[in-house]
Amino acid sequence: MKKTAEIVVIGGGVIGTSIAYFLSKKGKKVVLVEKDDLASGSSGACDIDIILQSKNPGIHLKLAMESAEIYKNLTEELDFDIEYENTGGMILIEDEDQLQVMREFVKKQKAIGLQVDLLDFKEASKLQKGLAPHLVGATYSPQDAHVNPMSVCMGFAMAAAKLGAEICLDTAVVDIKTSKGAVKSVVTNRGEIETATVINAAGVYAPEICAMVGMSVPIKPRRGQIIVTEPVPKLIMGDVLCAKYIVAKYNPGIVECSDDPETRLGVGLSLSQTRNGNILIGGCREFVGYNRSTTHEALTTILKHATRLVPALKEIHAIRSFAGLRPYTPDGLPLLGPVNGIEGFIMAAGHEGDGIALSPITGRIISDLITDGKTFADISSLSPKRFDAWGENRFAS
Amino acid sequence: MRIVHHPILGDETRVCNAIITVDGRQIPAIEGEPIAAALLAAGIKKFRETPKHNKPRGIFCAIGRCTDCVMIVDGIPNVRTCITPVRDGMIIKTQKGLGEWSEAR
Amino acid sequence: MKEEYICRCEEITREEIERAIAEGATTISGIKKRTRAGMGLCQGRTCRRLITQMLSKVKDPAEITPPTSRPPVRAIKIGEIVEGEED
Amino acid sequence: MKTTEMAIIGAGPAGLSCAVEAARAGAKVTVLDENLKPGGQLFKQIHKFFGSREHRAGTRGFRIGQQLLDETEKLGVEVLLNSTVYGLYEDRLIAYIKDGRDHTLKAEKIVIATGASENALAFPGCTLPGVMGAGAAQTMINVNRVLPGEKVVMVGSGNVGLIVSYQLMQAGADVVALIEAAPKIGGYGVHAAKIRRAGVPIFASTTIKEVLGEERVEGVITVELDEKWKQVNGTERQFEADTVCLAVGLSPLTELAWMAGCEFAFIPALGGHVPIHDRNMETTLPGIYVAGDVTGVEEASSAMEEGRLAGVAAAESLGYIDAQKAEELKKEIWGRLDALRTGPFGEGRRAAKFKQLSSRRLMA
Amino acid sequence: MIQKTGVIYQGYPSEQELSKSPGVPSDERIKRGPVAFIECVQEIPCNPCEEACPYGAIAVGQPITNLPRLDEKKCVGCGACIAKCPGLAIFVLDGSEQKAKISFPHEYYPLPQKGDVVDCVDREGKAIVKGIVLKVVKSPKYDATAVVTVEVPMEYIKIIRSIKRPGRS
Repeated sequence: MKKTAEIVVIGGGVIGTSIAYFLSKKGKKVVLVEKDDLASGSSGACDIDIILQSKNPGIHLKLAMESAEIYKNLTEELDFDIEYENTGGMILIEDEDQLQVMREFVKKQKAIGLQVDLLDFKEASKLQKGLAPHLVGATYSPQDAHVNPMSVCMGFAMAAAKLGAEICLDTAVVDIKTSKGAVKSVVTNRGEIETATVINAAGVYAPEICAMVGMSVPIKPRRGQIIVTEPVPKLIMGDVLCAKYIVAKYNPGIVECSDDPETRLGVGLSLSQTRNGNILIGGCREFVGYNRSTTHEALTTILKHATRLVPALKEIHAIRSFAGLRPYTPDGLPLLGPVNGIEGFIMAAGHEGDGIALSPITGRIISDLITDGKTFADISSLSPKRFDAWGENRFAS
Repeated sequence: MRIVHHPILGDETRVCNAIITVDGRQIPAIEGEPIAAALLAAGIKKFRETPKHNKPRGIFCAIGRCTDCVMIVDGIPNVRTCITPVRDGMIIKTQKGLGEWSEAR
Repeated sequence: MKEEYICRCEEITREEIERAIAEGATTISGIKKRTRAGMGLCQGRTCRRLITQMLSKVKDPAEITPPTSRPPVRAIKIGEIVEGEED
Repeated sequence: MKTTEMAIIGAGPAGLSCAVEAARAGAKVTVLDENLKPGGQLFKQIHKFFGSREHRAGTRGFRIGQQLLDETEKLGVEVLLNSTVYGLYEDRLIAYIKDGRDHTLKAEKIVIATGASENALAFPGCTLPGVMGAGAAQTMINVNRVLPGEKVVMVGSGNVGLIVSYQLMQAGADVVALIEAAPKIGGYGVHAAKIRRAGVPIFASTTIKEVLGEERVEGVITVELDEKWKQVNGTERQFEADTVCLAVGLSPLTELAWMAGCEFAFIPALGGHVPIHDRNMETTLPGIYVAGDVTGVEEASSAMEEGRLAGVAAAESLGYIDAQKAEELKKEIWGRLDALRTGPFGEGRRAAKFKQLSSRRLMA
Repeated sequence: MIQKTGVIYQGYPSEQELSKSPGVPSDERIKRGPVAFIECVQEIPCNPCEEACPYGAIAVGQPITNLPRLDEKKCVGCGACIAKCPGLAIFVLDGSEQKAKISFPHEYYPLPQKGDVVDCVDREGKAIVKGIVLKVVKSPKYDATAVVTVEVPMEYIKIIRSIKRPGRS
């Protein structure tokens, strides 16, 4: 059966559901299609952190801060418990070199308006019990927070549905039809949907969707592995990262070619505790295609790193591990907005590990762009058009 | 209750050679038997209270899978008593919710 | 009448699971995401079959497969995992 | 990392039988088991087994366990106890914990013989202390020699429910009732007859409506079911009891096989999704075998035969048995397996097993 | 409660099922002296009874799911099969004298003693009549299964199958 929609959103993760919600709020008639279930990709296989202080000072941090503002009242707005908690967070620093880097990082972040401070070991230990004595300090920001990413997806989707959006699960997009350089319809395994606007929020699968309109984007899956512990009484104060995490995140080149598994796997600490008491211990960053298996090497390497920084974890039981694929982009920034050459085709993908943090703001930006043609800030640096040359080069090679 | 006489297995030959302390009460036990067995032998059926609704729980699967029988053993919560062997002098506490970590640990 | 718990670890009742199915969950992980059933200490090893039975009212049981199986299949003390074998 | 020719996960009847066959042929075998004692569930089976002489019929289960242990010891099989396998990774890498340390083991052939676990049942009051698996109660009375309660309501009339009822009485408890949701008794009549003449009433088409008590089981209210499995009001019965045992079937413990990436078939008669295997017990992944209840729930005798089969096949493919000899051995074992899968109780399993064996061909 | 008769409903074989069973001897044979009475009416894969009989009076053959067939001419009622049957389904009946003698397997603690007056029960566990324990045989060959013989009035020869568990009212 053929149906029509004002806008079709592809992808039922934190990005797609957020966009569906914000568009519905503006009165748009949205159909969201998801090939599996809500939160089945990266949004269901990630940590729970909304961390501001890990973001590069600049547009990245600015968006994260705007997003954090929306999160504060999102539970009420959606009338859905997304398990939001303003926990604060810290980045552990192991040596003088790291301290040097973090000092600079903090200075720039402060300039943008983030509340963040450098703590010495004693001050850090007061906030977080069980730290290893060799640490030299930590940065701390009271603005970091937690949510349950799956609940965020559910909350956005259900709120969107209440506003009239249609959420189609188990619905895979198989083709996008265009005519005279403009989107005409989206073909799914359950039928065709006529539309003039389609939003590609397919995360790591965004390149597949782009290929349907003959477009190429430099998004690639970057695997992260996370270990889950048994629920325990409150042990982790908020989000606890390590300075190495920041290095691993922004310097993919350094990580790949090392002999040391910790460096090669891009291991950096990411600790947080859910409302139920489970501690999530991450993580690593590997380019292994779409392989979502976990590995013994990553399990032991991540846990060794984590227990070196927070020895108290040793007494706790691990109950599960999982792997998720982050949609990596070469400059660490998502692709947001229209593309050249295909009218009505809008990108909203490539958030790598920041999808949760940037979910609400992405929904707002995309809905602004569609209804008003502009948004609150200059997001030209996020435009997919910045990679046009990349695409051409790629086709040339 | 311990089974002293048994038509197939014969009479019990082991003797209680350990004392464990459960919520402050000392009970006799056999080294190496699962903690849960020693508790049942002493008539203790409630091992913990659940986190959400504070409901009592005891032994359910006895093979370490269901995790219903977890208690705080020597200061560590979530210890599966059905597969953890008794050692003399163990301190065991009924686990309330997620339990608490003993500072002494 | 007492509650009828399906997921013993997370204390999730039959009603809650039925609601999740009504909301569109058709897989065990779909139920898990919506209710937390199967996310507890035992990782769904006790309730999985009961949930499968409930789901089989809306889906062919042959297609209801367990969520992806990942190590560790038993709760393992982290201190033991990091204590590697001696070479 | 440790290496071996053949790693067997699980030292129950299937795993030990497999080890014996393969080691006898000359293979280097390592058996891993998470328990302190090998034997799997055999040591709680204090009744005499059915079957024929080759199945050691008429011998009590725990004695069969001891015999198997003696054989493995004589053959020099390495049995790693207290070794919890927690992962089976790519490239046949087994990760396990032993003596408080992480270990890895790489094997040319892996046999998954992890057995099965008891199914749960939900009803109001199902989480009260005193409600437990029948197998759990059996472990308590026969292995740990502790009585979990004195007045028991047994749920389920399969062989497990019938046998454990009997053994609870042998241990000194009373079984006040055995209830069964189906309209007829599921297990062997001879097991039912034992507990009937001991005075245990069996109520068919009956389920639990509610278990009474706040802190522990104090009583049980049962209710009858109509042909559509709906509760019939007014048919309630109340029993004074301190224990409820659930014997509502077993499910294969297939996690490691899923993790390894084996293909599965859905066969309800065997307990749901079961790994597809061929007549050598090899799964769809070359070098990975399954044996015993993990392939579909049956009983100890067939588990032992499947273990032997896997042992012979793996030893053959390692080059320790020539093709002709292996063929003879396998034929004998299949003959015994087929015999176990005959009669009104066996035919269903035989058909189910046939379906499982054909699944690979269907897939191809 | 169970309405329908038969082993799958009652948990023990009905008169009709027993009358058709090849393991059940004729009334005439029971009157002549001790003889095995095999209450095995389902085709289960099991044959230790066949090997247990030193006189070759019990045959299962192939396939092993065949019901055990009693040759009542060969059977002398020695009772060697009683403790061998994993299903505890073989009894020895002796109707040759004034009172009936019934031998059955017993695996509960404590064992009754010779001379005890005990409550004898039917297949449903109902106490029907008092009986006297004539014999309690234990043997290493029986592996913890005792064979108990009780004496009851003749009319109960096909009814009494066990005794009340000791200490139970």
